[in-house]
Amino acid sequence: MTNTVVLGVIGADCHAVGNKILDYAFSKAGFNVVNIGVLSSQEEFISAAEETGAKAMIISSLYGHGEIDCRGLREKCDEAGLNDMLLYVGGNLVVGKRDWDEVKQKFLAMGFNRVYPPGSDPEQGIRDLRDDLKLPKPE
Amino acid sequence: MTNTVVLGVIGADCHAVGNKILDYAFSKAGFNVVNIGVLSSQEEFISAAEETGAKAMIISSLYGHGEIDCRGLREKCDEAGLNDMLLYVGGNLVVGKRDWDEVKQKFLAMGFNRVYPPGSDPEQGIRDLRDDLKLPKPE
Amino acid sequence: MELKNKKLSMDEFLRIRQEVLKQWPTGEGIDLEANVAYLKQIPEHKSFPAKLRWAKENGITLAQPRAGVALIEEHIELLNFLDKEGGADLLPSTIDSYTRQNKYNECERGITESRREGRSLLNGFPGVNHGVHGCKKVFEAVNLPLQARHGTPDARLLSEIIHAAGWTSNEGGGISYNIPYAKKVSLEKTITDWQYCDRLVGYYEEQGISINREPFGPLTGTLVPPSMSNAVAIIEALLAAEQGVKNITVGYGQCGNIVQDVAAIRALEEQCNEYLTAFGYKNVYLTTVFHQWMGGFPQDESKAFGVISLGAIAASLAGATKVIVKTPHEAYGVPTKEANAQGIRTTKMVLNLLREQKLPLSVQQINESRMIKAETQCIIDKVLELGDGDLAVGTVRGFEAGVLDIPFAPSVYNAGKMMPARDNDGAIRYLDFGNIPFSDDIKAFNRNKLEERAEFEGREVDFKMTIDDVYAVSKGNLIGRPEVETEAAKSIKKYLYKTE
Amino acid sequence: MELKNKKLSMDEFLRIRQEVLKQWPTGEGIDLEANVAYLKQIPEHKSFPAKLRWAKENGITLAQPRAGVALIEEHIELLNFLDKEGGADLLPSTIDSYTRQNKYNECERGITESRREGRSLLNGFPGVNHGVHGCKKVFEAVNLPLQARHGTPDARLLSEIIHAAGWTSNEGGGISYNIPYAKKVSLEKTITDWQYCDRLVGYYEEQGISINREPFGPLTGTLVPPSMSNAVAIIEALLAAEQGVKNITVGYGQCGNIVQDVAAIRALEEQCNEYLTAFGYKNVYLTTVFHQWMGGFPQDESKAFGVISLGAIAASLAGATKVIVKTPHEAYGVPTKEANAQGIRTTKMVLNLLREQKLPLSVQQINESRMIKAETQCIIDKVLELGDGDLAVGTVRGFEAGVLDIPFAPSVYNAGKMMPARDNDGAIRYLDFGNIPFSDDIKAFNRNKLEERAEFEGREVDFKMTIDDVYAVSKGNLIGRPEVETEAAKSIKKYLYKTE
Repeated sequence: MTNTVVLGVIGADCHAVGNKILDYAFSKAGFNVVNIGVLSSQEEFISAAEETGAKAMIISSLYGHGEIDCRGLREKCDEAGLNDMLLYVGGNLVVGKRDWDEVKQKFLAMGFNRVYPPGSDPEQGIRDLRDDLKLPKPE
Repeated sequence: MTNTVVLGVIGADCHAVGNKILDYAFSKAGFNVVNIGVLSSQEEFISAAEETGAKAMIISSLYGHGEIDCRGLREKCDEAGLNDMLLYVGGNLVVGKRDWDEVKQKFLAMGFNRVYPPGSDPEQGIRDLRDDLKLPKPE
Repeated sequence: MELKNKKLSMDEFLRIRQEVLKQWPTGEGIDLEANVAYLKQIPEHKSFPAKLRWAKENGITLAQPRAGVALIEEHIELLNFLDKEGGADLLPSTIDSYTRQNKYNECERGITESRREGRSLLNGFPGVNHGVHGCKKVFEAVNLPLQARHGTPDARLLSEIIHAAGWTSNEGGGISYNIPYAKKVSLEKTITDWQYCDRLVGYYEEQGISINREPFGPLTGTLVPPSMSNAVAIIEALLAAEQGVKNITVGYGQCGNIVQDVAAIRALEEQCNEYLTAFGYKNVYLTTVFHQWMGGFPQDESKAFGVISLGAIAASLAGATKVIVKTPHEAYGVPTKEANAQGIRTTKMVLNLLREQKLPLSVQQINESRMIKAETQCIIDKVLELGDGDLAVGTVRGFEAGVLDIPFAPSVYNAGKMMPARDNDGAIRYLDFGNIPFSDDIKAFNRNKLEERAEFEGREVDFKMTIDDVYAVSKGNLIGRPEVETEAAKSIKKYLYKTE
Repeated sequence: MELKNKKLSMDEFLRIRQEVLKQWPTGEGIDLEANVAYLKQIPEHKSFPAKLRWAKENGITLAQPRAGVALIEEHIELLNFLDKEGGADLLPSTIDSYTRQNKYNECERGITESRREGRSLLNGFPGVNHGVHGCKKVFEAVNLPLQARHGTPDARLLSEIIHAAGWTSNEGGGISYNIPYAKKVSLEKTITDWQYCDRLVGYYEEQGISINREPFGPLTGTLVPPSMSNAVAIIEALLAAEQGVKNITVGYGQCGNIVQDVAAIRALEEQCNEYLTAFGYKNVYLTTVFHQWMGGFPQDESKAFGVISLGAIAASLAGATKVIVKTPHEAYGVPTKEANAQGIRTTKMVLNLLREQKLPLSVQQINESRMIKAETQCIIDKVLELGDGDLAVGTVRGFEAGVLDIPFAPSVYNAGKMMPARDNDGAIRYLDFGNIPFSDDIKAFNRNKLEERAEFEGREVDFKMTIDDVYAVSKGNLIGRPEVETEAAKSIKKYLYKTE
């Protein structure tokens, strides 16, 4: 069975480069990537997950408003019955330079399973997703 | 009558560029320039002035030790009977960045007639020397 | 209304105009004749076209920063700081993201909150909300020509307002402010809307007032092959000229290989002039703009100064008419005004040192230039063919067909099938051609160049190269060398990463 | 002893050596055989010749700072900071001014006072006073090859000490560490003394230990025409080779015109190799060093970063083996270690971005290279003629005759009759030939170039140009344009000084 993930850039953010690269990397790693692209709302993430039976959302935010844009997503997932949805988020999540641990704790508290700083290697996310989904290690 | 000036770089300083340019500028302005060059001691300035009947010493210091190198020059001139000698000094006179007014006052107190910051135009020195020697303005 | 590359009649223009001016209250009562009178009395040193012409005639490269904040007084202070402390030659007003999306209500909130908090909560200057009065206040408080720089798919009202306020240049175009900046806005819509912006400038030209238009050259700023961005720039220049625009600055974003950069911007100017002539557009005064590195920057400011300087040097050696300046804060987002001025001063120092110097012609540059022109021509020819001779229609169909294809663009109207990568000298080549209709010679040239690199690195020509290249500059290199590699590459990598 | 360009016999060498080692107590007991044993076990990554060879073979330009303080521990900390935080590829130890004058008593006081005050009161590392033990401590505490950089007319004892301590490179030469650094020291003396330094290196070569020697290329660093500094560098390379030196780095200081800079350093390497071959010196491994701008720097740090970057770019495009790095504090004298590291990081960023790129050959560069080589040959031919075939004797007579003549040099043994100035492209030309024996063609070429500038500026070819050029870079330009000028120059000046 193929594992489906929803990939997108949340909010009013049109940074597409990282999105294309995550698409490539997760697809190549064997996931079925449903890429809803840039400028995507929470609602668009949820309906894409509902329609495709996705097990995880891979969310990017590069323009600094990630905190506002991601608030309440876990609750909306629960309401929609997407109870075990894995929520991954990464990028420049807040405005300006801030302590990374603080940022990470904030997003973990918001119900995210994994939080990545800017410049993270997509391979790390893929390894984490394999672990979280209890998939066998690739050869 | 030609007015003679002694020109040189004082102390253990071998910066020759400004020296050559001052030589050119003062010569062109009609002064008889006795250039004793770089690495010159107070004694060398004084004997050059004695030998040539110079009316002024134009002293450069670029390496930051100007304060030590110039100390006591006025007194030595007086001892040698060079009582009305005009003493001009300019360059990077002290180590590091310091308030210019403070530096200037220090050198005026040491008996210098004119004190110039780094990057001064030679023409300014020439105008001042003409004034101090009460020479007519050039056409 | 059917899309067509044809100058809007004055009647059509005025009909659309009535709707445009209603989009927000500040549009009310903007009077073209009054604007003409105002624009006619602008002194020459504040006219964008005049300064560009002077620079081009004297072989000077001008420096222009990006900058914009929410409130008028703070924006004026910022611009004058960049003039006085930075030495900027041309001033910008970078427009905020809400205005770009025509969300003027949100701008209003942003302005109110910025006043309350005493700092800008918008990432640019909300020109529409400040209206002609506010934009004029800015223009009259600065001493240099002023340009709007944004990323607005529908910039019609904004264009009306800024030109009425004496801003004599506007950046953008129906392709370059859509494909890299929007997700679902159709090209029919943006080309039509930018025809309006261009027709407005054409109207002023008819009244004897010269206003500059600048297609946005770098597009996504991420490994765009020169021929692709040149094709888009030339198409937008032709679309603008059709509407009566007479002063155009075509742009190009630094790739990083100096020979390719110089060849590309020179080819752009030459080929654009050729197309303008071939299409029968006379008396168009063409200049060029070179954008310093638009991709990811290193976080370290000393390294950023190196990237900025290299961009300034390439712009200067290429003889670009102006250069858009980055700042040492680039990796962190919006810079302070001090950092912005630093970037300008570094750039100006380099421009001054190299003022008398251009890159001398070499065999390499001639070949690079020929290849860029040949590739560009393939693309434009096919676009015209698809449009049955109509450039606007051909552009829409060209994107549908993937003949025009911008790497890493967010728009759903972009095919995204073409993939670029650097060759072994750092020049950007086509890795996957997608549907771009190149001749076999051109395809072979690109493939061979990438195979040279692949052999050197001991790996296959593959999208992994593209990914490695995207992040290379921010990691301190031009080319994204692989993890596993040949002895030669390993030896060099040992050096490059010795302090990491 | 009569001056002669002839390899010192081992007996002569050892006889002089006894005197040299007595110059200061730290010379006592330095044992050549023990040194050989020590030098043989130095790991390859700490050998200067090995790293240079690796760089040259891989087409890499290495970055090396200048740095030195009075005390050993602080000096080690400084060097490791420049390695770890700056990314230096090669380390220096800049030697203080007292040591350069062999005033070891004053060094001793400087060391004592530096200890007491907790800061360096010497402007470099007093290598002789610290002795082999101290210099070895430094060498063993760093992880890169180490070189002494100074300006010492008589560096015999210093050379003995540093090489004994594992430092595998020494900068200097009988001309380049005399004419720009001394007032009344004869060339007979310094050439003889540097024959000793070279013979010492030759001895180690005979024992199978490679040590690098680097004539100091930039000389006075002030508008030195490339052919004059190239002539001196080639003469010093030949003098060193005669004494058995096998690893030589010839140097060149940035002029500012990229084509001239690239042509000059490439010409230097080619022509030096030709002379080495013609003189019968086999197996000399030649590399090059490019010095970033040695003249006055702008005070503003952003502008300084621009100057530094331009130097890094020219070095890289020229393919120099290493580049000597300036810092953003250059205008203020000795930099902090942080500023020093910043200069290296900016430089390394540029070097990494341009690693794969060299300046492609152009007609302009070929012509420039031919002219530099022709001028250089005129000078060296005449020097040989004056010396009746002996290069050392010819050098002394060459300076007496003004055939070798360095602008703005302090030495009384330098004629100072030649005057340089920039042409209208910023390249350095001969304004007043003094007694330099150029052919009529060469003279006409130089004159025409300067007349082009004079016409542009609306003034005569005159020493005033030279003066204006000396201060131009620190004021923000390459060429010193005059106060009164033609319309064209005025128009450009209006731009250049608009923010002044």
